[in-house]
Amino acid sequence: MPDAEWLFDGTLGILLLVLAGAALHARSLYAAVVMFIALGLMLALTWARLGAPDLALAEAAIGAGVTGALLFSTLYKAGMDRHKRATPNRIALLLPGLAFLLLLTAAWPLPEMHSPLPDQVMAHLKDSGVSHPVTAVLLNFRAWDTLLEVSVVLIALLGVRQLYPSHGEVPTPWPLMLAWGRLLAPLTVIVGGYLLWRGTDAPGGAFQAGTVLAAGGVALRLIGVLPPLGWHQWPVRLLVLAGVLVFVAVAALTAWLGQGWLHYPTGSSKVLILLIELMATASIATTLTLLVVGEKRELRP
Amino acid sequence: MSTTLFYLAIGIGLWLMGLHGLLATRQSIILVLAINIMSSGTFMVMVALATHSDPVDPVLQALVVTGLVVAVSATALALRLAASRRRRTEDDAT
Amino acid sequence: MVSWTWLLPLAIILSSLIPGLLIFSLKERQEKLRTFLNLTGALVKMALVGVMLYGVSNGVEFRFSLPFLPGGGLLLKGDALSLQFVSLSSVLWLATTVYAIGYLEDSPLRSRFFGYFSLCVSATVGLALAGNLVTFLLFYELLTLATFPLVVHRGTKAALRAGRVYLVYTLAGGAVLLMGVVLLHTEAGTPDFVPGGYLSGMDSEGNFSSTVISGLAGERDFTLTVAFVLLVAGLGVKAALIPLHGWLPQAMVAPAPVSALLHAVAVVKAGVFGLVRVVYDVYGIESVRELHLNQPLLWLAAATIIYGSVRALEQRELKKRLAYSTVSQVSYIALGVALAGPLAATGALAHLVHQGLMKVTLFYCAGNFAETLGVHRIEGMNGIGRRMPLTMAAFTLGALGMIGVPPLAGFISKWYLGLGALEVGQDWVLLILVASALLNAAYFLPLIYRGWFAAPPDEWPEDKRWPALHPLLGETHWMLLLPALFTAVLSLLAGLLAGLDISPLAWGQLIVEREFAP
Amino acid sequence: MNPALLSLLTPLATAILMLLCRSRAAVWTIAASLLSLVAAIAALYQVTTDGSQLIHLGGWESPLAIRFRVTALSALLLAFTALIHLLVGLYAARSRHSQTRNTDYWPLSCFLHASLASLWLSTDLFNWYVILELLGLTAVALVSLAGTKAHRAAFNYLLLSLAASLCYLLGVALLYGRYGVLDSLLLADMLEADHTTRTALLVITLGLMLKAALWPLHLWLPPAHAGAPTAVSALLSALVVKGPLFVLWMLWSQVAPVELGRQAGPAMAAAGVAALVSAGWSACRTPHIKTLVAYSTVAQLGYALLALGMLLRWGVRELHVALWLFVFAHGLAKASMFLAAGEMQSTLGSKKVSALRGATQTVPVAMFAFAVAGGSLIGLPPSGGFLAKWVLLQPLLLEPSHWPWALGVLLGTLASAAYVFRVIALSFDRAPPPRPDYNPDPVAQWLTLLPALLVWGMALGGETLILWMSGVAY
Repeated sequence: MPDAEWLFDGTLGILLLVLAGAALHARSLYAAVVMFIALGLMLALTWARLGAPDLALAEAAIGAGVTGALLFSTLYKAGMDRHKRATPNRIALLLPGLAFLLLLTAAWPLPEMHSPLPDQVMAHLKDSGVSHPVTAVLLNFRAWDTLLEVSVVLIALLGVRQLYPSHGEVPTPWPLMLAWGRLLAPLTVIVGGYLLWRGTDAPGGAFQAGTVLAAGGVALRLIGVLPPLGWHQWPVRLLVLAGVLVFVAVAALTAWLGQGWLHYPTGSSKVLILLIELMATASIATTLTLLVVGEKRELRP
Repeated sequence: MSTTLFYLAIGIGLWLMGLHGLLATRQSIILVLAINIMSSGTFMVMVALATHSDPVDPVLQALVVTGLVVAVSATALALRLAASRRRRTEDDAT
Repeated sequence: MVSWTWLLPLAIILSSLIPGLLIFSLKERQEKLRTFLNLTGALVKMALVGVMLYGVSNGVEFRFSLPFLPGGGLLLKGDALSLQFVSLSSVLWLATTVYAIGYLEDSPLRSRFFGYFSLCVSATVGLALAGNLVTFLLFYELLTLATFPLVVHRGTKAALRAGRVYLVYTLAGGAVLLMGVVLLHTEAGTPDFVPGGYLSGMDSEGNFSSTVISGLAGERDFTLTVAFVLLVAGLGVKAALIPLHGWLPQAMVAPAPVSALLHAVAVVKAGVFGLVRVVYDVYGIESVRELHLNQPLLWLAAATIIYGSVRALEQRELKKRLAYSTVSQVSYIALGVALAGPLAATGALAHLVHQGLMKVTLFYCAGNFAETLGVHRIEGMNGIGRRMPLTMAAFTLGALGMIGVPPLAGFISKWYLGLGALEVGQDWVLLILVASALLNAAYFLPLIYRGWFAAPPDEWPEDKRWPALHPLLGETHWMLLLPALFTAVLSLLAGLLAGLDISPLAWGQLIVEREFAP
Repeated sequence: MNPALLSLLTPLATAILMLLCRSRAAVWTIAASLLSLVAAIAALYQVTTDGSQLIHLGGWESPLAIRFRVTALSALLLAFTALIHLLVGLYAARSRHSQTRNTDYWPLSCFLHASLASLWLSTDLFNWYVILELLGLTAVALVSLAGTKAHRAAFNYLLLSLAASLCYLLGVALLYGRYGVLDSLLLADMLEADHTTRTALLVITLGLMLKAALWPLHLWLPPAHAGAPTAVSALLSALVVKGPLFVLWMLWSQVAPVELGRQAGPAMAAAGVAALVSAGWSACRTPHIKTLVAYSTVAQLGYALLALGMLLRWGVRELHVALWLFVFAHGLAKASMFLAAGEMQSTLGSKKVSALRGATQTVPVAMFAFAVAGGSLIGLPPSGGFLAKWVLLQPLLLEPSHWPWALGVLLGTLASAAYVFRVIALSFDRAPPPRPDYNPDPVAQWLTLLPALLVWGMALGGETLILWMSGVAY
């Protein structure tokens, strides 16, 4: 049914653009953020439509979930709702218009092109230790990218640590929220663990799992079950750093004793990848929780 | 016009919308949203490109996962900076 | 003998550089140590220069090189021309150091002053010993940097303004010079300076050919001409050729020893010395003539001579008058170079030394008047000879020399310049020389008249007295008086004994023989 | 282990361990920089004896995995990065004014070091994207160490850096869509001058120019670099802006089709000259010391851009040498200049240029460091800056038709002389009576002088350096 497909694609595409425009030009910041989160959900839908379930999961968890939480907490903390609407700027309109034509003509021939990489990934998949190609790329073929990416998450936390602390204490939770939170938290652990495990042979993986766990962590913190988390607590630091630490240790050891930088020894690929994923999940979960709920101020008292 | 090309166009459109937002506004939260829209556009271009191989190109998917995580980290930092910057301007005013 | 010859050029530079760096680290009150370092450096340098003079006249080659740029290393070389300049600067450095110690007694920031003072002399000597254009450029820029703190030393508004003007001119000049040097380097590399000019010995492909001056191709001519213009423009700033002379009169606000150094030894001379190097040892007389470049340079020099003298006549402030006089007098050297004949060249090279000796005397005296009696302007000089006869006598010697009264030093150089002009058939230059001499007389004779014959005022603006070494020398501080007398006597001797083998004139003839050798 | 990898691993591992053990020890950072420097020198030695080498990460073959390439240049850049970190670390550890006490400066600077090291080694377009993000976020975190007053600059820096990365990423996506590989060395043989490639390169170039603060996309740099803590300013100006420049150079000189380079070259060179003049002018006008130094960075990057543009236009080999000599000389000189400016500003208690009145008397050594570093920026002989300018000028002066570009260099020289001497002239004024809290630290001042002395020392081995750099493969 090509017509129905076109209808779906067309609606989705237009909806995406409209939501983006609405987020940028909404009358209040609150509305803008809501539009943006809706945009995130539509994007997740789009990824699913385009046959990328890993991304759909990641987008739902990271793009819509974490970013939304961050946006709302910023709005709440900074008490911002005054918003001057963007003044129509002729350059701001004209420039993208011209650029659109340029980029579109550049992209025009691309659907005809083919890349040798997917075939190579498939050819080497069995040597990689995992059976899901995306995970193989992330944690084996291009593991160095992933190592740096885990560092990026860490740096974001370090950067936030240098700023003002988040405002005040967590508000007293409602009873209903308490109940929900207690129910939600174990659920997130189960879902996260499942996503992580499944990641080796089907969509899912460290980032998605970490994000889901972080959601649980945030919920627990909000209802006051979790104590305030702080950088000064060594378990917290260890959790935050575990991903990078293990990753770098593996890289160093493979380079020093093994065959080369991040060249996993034959046979132990799966174990190493699982270890790294596990640690990365813990780190991402802790880091994101800290990023959203903030931590006690300790620098520059 | 194939599906791939359609989503490429949408991706470019989103990217440019983000760029437009960056140029047109001074509100820090909106600026962060604009950046995020821009990155979504980029990712959509990448995912659309991924569909023209069968099965869907795992390399591009992996790159987008990496990109998403980078984007969310940067957003977290940007939002906290925006809040802190705002507080400072308020401190100055009082 | 061979083992130490490479060391000597370096040692000559270090003999002032090391004391200079040490002086920076001294405390303000360590006066004795500072003086000791200064004088030791100056004396050691003179001794080393003496050794080198002896060596060069016996044909020993002094050469120190260090790889620095591909095809243009750092090269220090002692040849006859460099020694002319090195000897001048080392002798005058000693005199000026003594003078400066007396002049700056009890003033603040002396460590800084003497530190830069030594650096300035090191740069000058390095520039004189430079064996190729890159090395020359290097020391030329260092000289700018070392002199700037001296110009602004007083830290007054006027001094800072003058310093800024000085920087604008000299840094722009340095940048233009750099362009010229690089342009020439792309055309011909940067070989050592060669008497007769290395470009004259090259064919259009840039190879040295055995047949001197083969045909220079058209584009190469154009490049060489542009490079020459850039080099002359860059050097002309320090040599104060019009219209690039604007910084010199302003720099007068510097303390008197600095002015003496700027005018007689370091900055202005560095510019002219560079001109000599470029015309003789880079292009060679033949090439310059062939490219028709000497005639414009000649006009420029002649115009500067007349312009400087006319402006000097207008000035009512003594140091300003002397400054414009420098603009005029230094161009005699450029004139001699541009005339491109052996006699004129001899005159120019002799004038390099003569002008230095005379001008430094005049500045010492002007400084003495200002320091002792507070006299800055020409009107204040009435009867000053009665209060300060020795200083006024030195001043008179210097001024008469400048006018060119025989048998003083200035006469010798002007005589040779005149003969040189006739030799190459540029008779109109004689008119310039005569006109300039008349103008010189017009602005110097009234000073001499006022000093000796006009009635002194009832009271001097200020009247300082220092404990005298000897009753005869009691008119001012002995450290201010002796250098002035010393250089005045030297300038007298340079004229009287011009026929001797050791005179500046004879040395100039030696250089010219080598330059114009077929 | 390969010494180049060791040079990268050392700061990375040190940063993590420092965070874990909650030690902000300067000693560890300095030791790590030193070790990294030694490893980089070993890598340099290895490369010069055995030739450049490729490291396949994870042992996979090239289109599939990321490759590292150790060339003479990347080894040199590794050594340079470690050296600058070492010098700045020494100052930061000693000075009271480095604003590094009780903050995460040390681990963050180690991360900065590690990300730069991986940038020099990598050859993968997407890997560069991640590194550029890492670099940008680390730099922003470091800028925000200066406290709330720097947050506005940090925020703008972050936004522009992100936008630039996204420009870059879009271009990379287009290139991947067109050619199907991400490895720049493989792309080098594949690229054709078609519309897609052209557009992709345009978008990438714009992104990188924004990140490297190349004129006219430089406006974010002065507030960010001037507002950062002193040691951070030095690192940012000396190293961080060079990262995107490296990628730009790699892409255009190694990957892009020659005819595209020919077309783009003059535009880049013109932007370079414009940077020299306009940023030089701004530096002469600004009332703040560190802003002056920051504008000088923008201006000096103009030289690099000019060299790159001319390189693309004419393909003259010497211009590679000129470009990288500029980078090295500017890095050392600028580190010294920022440290000196920061030290003087803190000792004298004012951010204004006018506060430097009489600085030769109140903070003599720091002022001397400023002047010495400035001399190299102007290109006075015999400094590293002079070497670079010498190599740059030769091809420019070779043909009369190229001379207008040489005029650009002349203007740049004059502009830099103007802003450097603007400060120096003021410092020779008579000093006002010192403030009550005036308490200079001579040792810290000497440490600011160290990089400047090294840049002048570069000239001592100038001939060897230039000949060696002309000889190595690019």
